[in-house]
Amino acid sequence: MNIGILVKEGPYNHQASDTAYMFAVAAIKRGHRVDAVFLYNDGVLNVTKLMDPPQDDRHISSRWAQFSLKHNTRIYACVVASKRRGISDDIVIEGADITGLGTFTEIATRNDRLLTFG
Amino acid sequence: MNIGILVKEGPYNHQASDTAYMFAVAAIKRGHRVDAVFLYNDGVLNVTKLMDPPQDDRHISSRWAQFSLKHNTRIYACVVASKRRGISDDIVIEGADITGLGTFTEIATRNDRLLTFG
Amino acid sequence: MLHTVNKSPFGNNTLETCIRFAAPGDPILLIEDGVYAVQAANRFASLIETILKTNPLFALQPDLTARGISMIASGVTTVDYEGFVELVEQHRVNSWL
Amino acid sequence: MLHTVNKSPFGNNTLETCIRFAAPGDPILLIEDGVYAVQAANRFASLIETILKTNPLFALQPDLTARGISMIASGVTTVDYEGFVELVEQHRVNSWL
Amino acid sequence: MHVLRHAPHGTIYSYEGVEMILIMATYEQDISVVFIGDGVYALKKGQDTSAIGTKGFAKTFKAFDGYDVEKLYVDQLSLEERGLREDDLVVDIEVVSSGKIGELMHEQDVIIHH
Amino acid sequence: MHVLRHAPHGTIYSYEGVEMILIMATYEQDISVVFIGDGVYALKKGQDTSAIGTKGFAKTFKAFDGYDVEKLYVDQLSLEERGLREDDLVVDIEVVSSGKIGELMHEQDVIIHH
Repeated sequence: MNIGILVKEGPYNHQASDTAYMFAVAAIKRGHRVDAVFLYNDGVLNVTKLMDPPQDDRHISSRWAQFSLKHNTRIYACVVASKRRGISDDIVIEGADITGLGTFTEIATRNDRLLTFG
Repeated sequence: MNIGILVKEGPYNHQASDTAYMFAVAAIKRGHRVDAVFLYNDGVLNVTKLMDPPQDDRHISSRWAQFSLKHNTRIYACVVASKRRGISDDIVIEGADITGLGTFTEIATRNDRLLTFG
Repeated sequence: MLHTVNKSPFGNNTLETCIRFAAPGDPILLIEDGVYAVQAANRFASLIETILKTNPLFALQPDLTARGISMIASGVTTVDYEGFVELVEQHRVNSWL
Repeated sequence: MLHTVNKSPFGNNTLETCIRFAAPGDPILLIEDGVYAVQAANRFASLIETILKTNPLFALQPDLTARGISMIASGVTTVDYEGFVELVEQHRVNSWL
Repeated sequence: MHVLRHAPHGTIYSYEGVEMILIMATYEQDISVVFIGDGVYALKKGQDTSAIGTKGFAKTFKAFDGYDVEKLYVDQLSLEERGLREDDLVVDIEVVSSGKIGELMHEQDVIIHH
Repeated sequence: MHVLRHAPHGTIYSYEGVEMILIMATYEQDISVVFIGDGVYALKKGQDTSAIGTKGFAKTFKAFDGYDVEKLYVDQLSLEERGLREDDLVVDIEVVSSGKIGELMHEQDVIIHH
């Protein structure tokens, strides 16, 4: 199966990004492809490379960057939502792009499933 | 009266920052002093200077920067909460500082009132 | 002590929780989505009536206007941001989130 | 169609809303704070019983473990993240937030 | 299908939901929009956000027609609980039962809650 | 007074609330902590977050004593609704009525909800 994921809440403050990640890992394990992760609302905050959590905690944006590289999954942040919240190309992790909702429309239509976490 | 304000949610996603701002303006109008605004949880996102909302919308971090300058109100973002969410000195507006919760302890104790918006 | 409530009573139990702990006579100020509680003839009409027997109830007019709420439960007082400040002058604050 | 619910039923009406719109037979999967609904002997015990008459109810084990919930309402099936994926293989998804 | 369930103004979910709907409509998606719970408040007539400083968007619903977003449904019970009637709303919209909305949901490939 | 009202793990409010409490305690503030609603779940025994990848903090409550944070109160009704009893909790804590918590609140200069 091809799977698209939509994340609507920010890192650490909500579990959404963690659940999306765990689900994505399990989907890969079961032989599926995670086509793309699209970030909306505060979800766009998941890809700032400036985040610097305590050492004994997970690093949410690095985790997505590694997942993207390993599984060829593109991470997209909505441009309008990003601009509101101060997410710009300069501070975005490798593997992620800031893009329009047209990209999300394609993700929602071309995949077998779309899951939302928020 | 001396007033301290605590903001616990991020800009645009929640009205908290708008209400805090409107309250602060009204408090000044009634002759009070707004000693400091402390940002916690996603509230720390209120002071990124990278935010770039649509032209016909309010610019939340600039608005706080101007308020800070005009009324000599210091804006503080909690350092641990900021690190988790990718807020660092490099991207913070004029008038705001990233600081520890010790600063908040002082704000909570030295003022006549503490209001929380979240 | 002034209590503020900023969540809609339909999706969230904040108002009901606040009431359970507020002392009789404590003013309660509804702000942001909290003001939906006092729209006339909604599901919370009788709860609002009950609250008013023991506690003065205020709603922030700018938030009512923003939401297009013009008919509100009788007995509820509306205030603007300066009225909010006046309430804060008179009371310490307990902001329920 | 698989419904997921991620909010605690105590603070938030998401589970009740989901049930109102789910078709009989649709599986419902509780995740994150949603799993608090199925802790045995809580206020929602009878609601859970009612749901189970028409809909299979699942709860995500990692979220139960994280929250220290070991006793759950009988009739509820626990799944891990791979079980979550299996449910998604079988059904389109309606994620209630 | 897009489902609006949050009240406007207190949080941005409905507003950014509407932004998403309008963009997706330009890509000629067959879009339906359902208003449930506090989401129905987004449709309330007479909203004026100028005094709270946020951006209003009730007028946007009137533009839906121009974007060919015509399948709008509002949940009857949600209106009733809030003491609202059809003519309290900014657009003509089909008021339907929970059962009908449930049926519509069942036909969808993709459902997004805002 | 700090009031914990959110469930742990689904959102960060209780966790960052506890971080705030511990720091404020080092400044020798006279601190009381009240658990209401879903906030009582933070105290549940046997929590293990390793499988969801987030940071647990239930053990932190055992450290409260060392920081002289000793005035802990849990709302009785909140426990009851959740089918929880005193010995389901990680620390010895005073279970009190809503009325008692209301009285304590009334004595406070500053109340922070998390």
